[in-house]
Amino acid sequence: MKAGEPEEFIVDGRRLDGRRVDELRPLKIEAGVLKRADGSAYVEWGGNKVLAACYGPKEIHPRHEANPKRAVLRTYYSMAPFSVYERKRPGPDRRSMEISKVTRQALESVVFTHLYPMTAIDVFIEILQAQAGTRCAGITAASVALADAGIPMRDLVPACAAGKVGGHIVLDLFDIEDNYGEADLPVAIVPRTGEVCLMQMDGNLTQEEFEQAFELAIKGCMQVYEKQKEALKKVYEKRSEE
Amino acid sequence: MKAGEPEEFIVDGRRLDGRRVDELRPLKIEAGVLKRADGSAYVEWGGNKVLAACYGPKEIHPRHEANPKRAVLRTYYSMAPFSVYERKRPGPDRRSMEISKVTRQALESVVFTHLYPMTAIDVFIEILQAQAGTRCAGITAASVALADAGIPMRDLVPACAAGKVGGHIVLDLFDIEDNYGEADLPVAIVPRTGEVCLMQMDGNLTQEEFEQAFELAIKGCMQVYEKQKEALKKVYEKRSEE
Amino acid sequence: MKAGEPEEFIVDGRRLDGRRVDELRPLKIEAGVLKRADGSAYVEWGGNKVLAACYGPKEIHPRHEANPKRAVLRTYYSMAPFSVYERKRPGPDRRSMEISKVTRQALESVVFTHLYPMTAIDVFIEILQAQAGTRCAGITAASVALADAGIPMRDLVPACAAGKVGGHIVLDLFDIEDNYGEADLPVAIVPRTGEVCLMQMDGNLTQEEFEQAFELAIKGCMQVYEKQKEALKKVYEKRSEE
Amino acid sequence: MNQDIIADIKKDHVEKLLDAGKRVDGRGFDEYRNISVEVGINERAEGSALVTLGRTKVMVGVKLSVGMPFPDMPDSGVLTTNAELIPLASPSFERGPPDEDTVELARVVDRAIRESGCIELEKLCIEEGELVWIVFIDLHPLDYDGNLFDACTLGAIAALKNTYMPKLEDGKVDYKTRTEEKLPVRDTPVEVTYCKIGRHIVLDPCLEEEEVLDARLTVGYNEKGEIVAMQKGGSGTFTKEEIVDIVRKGREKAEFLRQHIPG
Amino acid sequence: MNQDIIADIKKDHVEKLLDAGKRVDGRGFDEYRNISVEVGINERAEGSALVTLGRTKVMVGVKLSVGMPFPDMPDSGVLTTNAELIPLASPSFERGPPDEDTVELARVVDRAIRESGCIELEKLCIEEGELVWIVFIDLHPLDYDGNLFDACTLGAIAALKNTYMPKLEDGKVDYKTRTEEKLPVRDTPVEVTYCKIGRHIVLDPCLEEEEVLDARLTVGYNEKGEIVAMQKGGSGTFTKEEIVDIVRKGREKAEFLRQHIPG
Amino acid sequence: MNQDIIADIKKDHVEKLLDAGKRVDGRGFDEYRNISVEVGINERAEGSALVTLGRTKVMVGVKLSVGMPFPDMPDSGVLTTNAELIPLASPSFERGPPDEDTVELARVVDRAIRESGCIELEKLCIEEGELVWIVFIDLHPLDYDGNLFDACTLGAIAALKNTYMPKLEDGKVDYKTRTEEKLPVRDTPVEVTYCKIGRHIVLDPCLEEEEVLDARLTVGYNEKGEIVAMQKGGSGTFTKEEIVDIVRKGREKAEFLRQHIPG
Repeated sequence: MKAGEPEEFIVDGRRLDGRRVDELRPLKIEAGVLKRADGSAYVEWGGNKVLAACYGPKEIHPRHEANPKRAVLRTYYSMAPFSVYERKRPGPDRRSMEISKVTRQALESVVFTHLYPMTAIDVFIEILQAQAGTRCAGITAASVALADAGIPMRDLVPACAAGKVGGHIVLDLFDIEDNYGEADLPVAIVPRTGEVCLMQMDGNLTQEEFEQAFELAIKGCMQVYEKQKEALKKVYEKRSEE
Repeated sequence: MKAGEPEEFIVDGRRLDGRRVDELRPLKIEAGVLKRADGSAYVEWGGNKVLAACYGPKEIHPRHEANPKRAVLRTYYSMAPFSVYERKRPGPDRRSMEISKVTRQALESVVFTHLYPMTAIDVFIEILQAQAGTRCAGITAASVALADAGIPMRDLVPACAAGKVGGHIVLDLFDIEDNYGEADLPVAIVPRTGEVCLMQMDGNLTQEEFEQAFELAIKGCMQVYEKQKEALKKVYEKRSEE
Repeated sequence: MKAGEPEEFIVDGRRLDGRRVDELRPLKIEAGVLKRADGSAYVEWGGNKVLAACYGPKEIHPRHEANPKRAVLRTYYSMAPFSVYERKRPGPDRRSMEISKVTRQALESVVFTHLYPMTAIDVFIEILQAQAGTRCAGITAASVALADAGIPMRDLVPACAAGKVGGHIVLDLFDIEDNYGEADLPVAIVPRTGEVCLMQMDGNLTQEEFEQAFELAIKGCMQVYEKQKEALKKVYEKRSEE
Repeated sequence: MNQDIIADIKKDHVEKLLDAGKRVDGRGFDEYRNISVEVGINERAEGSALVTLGRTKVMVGVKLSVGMPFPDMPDSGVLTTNAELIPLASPSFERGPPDEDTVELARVVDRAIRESGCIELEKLCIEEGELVWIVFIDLHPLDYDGNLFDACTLGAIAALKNTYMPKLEDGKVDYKTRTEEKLPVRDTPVEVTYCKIGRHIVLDPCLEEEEVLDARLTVGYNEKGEIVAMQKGGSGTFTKEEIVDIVRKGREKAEFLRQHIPG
Repeated sequence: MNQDIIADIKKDHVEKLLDAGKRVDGRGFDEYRNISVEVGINERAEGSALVTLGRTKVMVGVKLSVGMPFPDMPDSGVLTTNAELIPLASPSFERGPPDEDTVELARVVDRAIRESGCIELEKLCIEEGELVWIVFIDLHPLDYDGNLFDACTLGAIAALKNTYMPKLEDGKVDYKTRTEEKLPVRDTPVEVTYCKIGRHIVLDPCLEEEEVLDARLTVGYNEKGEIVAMQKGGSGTFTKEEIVDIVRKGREKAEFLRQHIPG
Repeated sequence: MNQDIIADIKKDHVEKLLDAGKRVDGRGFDEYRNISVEVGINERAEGSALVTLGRTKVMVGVKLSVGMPFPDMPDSGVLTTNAELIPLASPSFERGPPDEDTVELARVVDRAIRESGCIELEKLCIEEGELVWIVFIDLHPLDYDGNLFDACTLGAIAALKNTYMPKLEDGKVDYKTRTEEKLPVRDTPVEVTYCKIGRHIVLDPCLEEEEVLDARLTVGYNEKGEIVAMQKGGSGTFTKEEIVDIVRKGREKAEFLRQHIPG
């Protein structure tokens, strides 16, 4: 047992933070929060605080990276030095490089990049405060920022993890569950079609547990999707009022 | 009190190195000291030994950094590993990056960069031996090197610091005064017009002290200016003799 | 005496690994071992295991590095992290930078680079297992890889070291001799003309010892040359059979 | 090339407005944009602040860690100020190692904090010569519309005054347990930035003004009104009188800024 | 631009073949290429393996060293997995610091090794909180023809099972003396990769297939058949059913792969 | 493209002069340019030298510091040689991390110093296995007109022979107090460089010659005239006889160089 590991993860059907096994942490999404960016979103998801900004379509530098058939989508996931308990040194590490890559691939599945050949669309995800699940929060924020920037997409991309803690399959792990649990399974989907555009897993799951967790994560994504749509509706209303 | 701090900075009107409060350290400037550079200067100022070299106007790489309206002035301040007591690791650090920037801005105020569009003018400042005040010595050397290279300028740029040590406002701090003193105020000017093109300060000064130190630094600059002109006169004479 | 240093290097005319003073370690060369590379070679030389691959002539990036009069030959010597007892951190160090340079210069003396202006020819040397003499093994492999890629050359470049251990001039030092011996003299030649295209030395040799070791190294190169030719013959035969 | 022509046109526009006594955003020459300072907004940082200065938005986090003191200050804590100009905040910010603008920002903010002696570093010694507290100030602009110097210095001191010491056990920091004890802070330095555009001197440049300014002067003041830091920027110059004047009138602006710090 | 047109033509070609039930190299949709695994092929590494998967060739070296444990795991050895995509192995690999493909490869292989708990890290403590064994796994592709995930994971576990502990003297490693003792390894995780091209799902993509795939799914299994790692790649998507199906049928492929590990 | 044509013309010019028995600067084939060596010219360095070789000017600084010995040499000081080709010294030198020319220069100078055993490293042990002196030699060309190898090696040994030990207190160096004790140096290695242009072999190439040389051979000698280092450069070749001849005649040139070291 690792230092700090709790004896039980679920007591009387409630998790350590009071949630039920299939319950999301409190989620708040706001679109259009930054002035300079072409599109932006702020996500507060449990103890996660995440900003995403989108710039583009725009000229691409260096020129030889341009693609004559479609826009190049570039995503950068980054953590603020003060976003975690132990100060993080600035600059990309291996974890953030991997997350940037899978985030980009998830978003590429919905963005109509062929409409903007020879350009770049940049998406920046900044984790201001972390409490496990930041990649899902980041993808969730990023697709709202893209929509806020008016980038044509066939759908938004909500993301949510499920996992296994103390033998139970639960939705949306928070940090203690993530650190001491048995498995984490982040998933992102294209809600209109049900396609899966991001899928990772580490830990230990039987086939049955996997299928159960996968199903649960997809349900979580659908809840996140509703919040994304609300946020965009709100910002459109606000803008049309202005 | 820091280890090594002197009890008194001024005894009987004399500073620890024997100078009066408004006296410069011995200053020697020589122009045209390097063969490869288009222009160069060597400055010995108290315990500071500084070389500056100018290359340009010349083709600029990478091309996209070129400016169609003026030459790009680039300045690089750098300290030799053996220029300080504790060996300095080669390569730029944060301090030298800041000094390079303020040096460039000071020189930009006098160089007629619009005469050489699409080119670069590079100025390299190398601190061979340091005893406080190296940024002023570097700017002083750099503007002589520019003149030696025949770069058109509306004036030279002399630089000099004043500061506060042991409660006294003094000119041109040397290392002990710099380490244990209360304030350092480096200034560079355009002598013909009296304009101020570099100004930094750290420490603690009242408004009155500030005004006094500022005035003193400007007077110091004017003394440095005379030495700069002498050095250039000497090298022109020497060259016309050759 | 360094820790681990043997008392004697040669007993009854035999070296610590059983060889005579003028005897090479077992040497095996195979050409055409990789599928992706345009040319390749594998060298097993005593405890050294070395792969070389050649790509080119090919387009050069960045474009401004292209030479309108000849191909640019680029060589990269690199050691796998597990090639030495103490794990080597990935990435070039000072030693491998120097070896890359002298390797390139040795190969440039034989490759008809003027036949392919504006292109690059890349040679990669990967040390998979090291037991002293890896630069000679690398050059030996590299010139076979170039030939295997069909790059026109006026000759192959065999390389071999001689040195001094325990007062004796010996051929082809292995690791214990290299670590505790008195001198190491790696040489590469152009066999058809006898020209010397690589020559380095560190240690301590009198003029007489130097001449003796130099002569011995050249003889070693000629033995290596035979193995190189055999390897190429074998791969051509194999290919014409296919 | 177009960039440069646009720059000229912009400069011309801003300057003509100033000639007519107007600023691009309608402010008085000597007026700050709207300021708000929120503190304690980050649960992972020991201290934090979110500063809004017009449309400029800056987050500052203070983290505490422990380590060796500097050899020449064996009984003193260590202060480290760092800035990141993340491209999320502006199209002109680039990824990669800190460039000279990033470094200058960090160093100029650091100067006011350090030279004012506002952090009682001598109280941050745990074991002389062996273990001291290290104070990391991270300046993190989120939305860039000019004058990061003033916004970041304000955020830094606001965050420092809001910093709680974490628990220390066996020489290791337990970040999850925050004590009641606050970081000892005894002064409230702030920085005030004026810029010169043509012949005009204006306070708190917004981005549109920064892009066309000739020269910039930032002055840091402690609570007593003493000058603790200065930095001139830009390729243009000031007259001696302009500088003395800016330093004088900046003092009351510093007092004004200070009133926005909560607590 | 030609590159992109060629890519389209290639994709069209590969997909049409699949529509006709054929793969570019004649394999069945659910078939691995020829596999060979040699171990103990490097005398400097404590453990090593050379994996050939069709024309893909990967060398894996395991080196042991000693160092400090992580503060939160004071009685546990440390595992570090590193990959290098050296340009010797492919014209598409570039020199320089690890790019995102290199990092992903290292991390996905690491995931199966780490999450399966195959290395008994708790047995690698030398002195609690002070000194533990550090296990370096270096993934070193030599010839790249697709599917590095499966080849490297297979090489990594084969090399680990073939790793001998070096001698330890006074807290220092004597690399020249190898003990009889083997690295304690209790499980044999492997990874299985399927890819989706158009509407087809095929096992073990070769390079020609990788270059045109829509999506990729890698699943790691331990000896019991439990899932220990997953990674989806590519800009395309899978349906839920496709994923569940891949995860199910991958299990027996894992068993098949495992049989190729010597000893 | 012009660069290459100019290079050809230059080479043709230099070679035709040599055919006529003349060098570009009028020297004999076997003649060094004017040499001067000043020592003790830097007050911050424990040892220093300024070498002028024709128009080439090189500063060398020796700094001493303390640190851990190498594990396999627990009772021996450590030597580190570093070069910086600062762009101040030549338009062909670029900023940034050391390139291969910089690294080669540092390593070839280091070779003569190290292999001659001139520094009595065994006397630089302070506490076996714990603390030893580290000798930093920094090669710092200021004006580049060819043949940095010979100039830098000469500067390095001159600076080393002029190096005073700083005071050591409680395992820390007090750089401000220099003792009377000198760094123990027992030999005076130097390096001699010849180059081949066409069929001619000339000593001490100036820049104009370096730019067109076919091959270069640098040989280091100790005081006894033994060879301690060699490095061939350039894309051309030497015959066996040329090399043997250069190594023989370089020996007396080494003696000549040595006479220029003060003290």
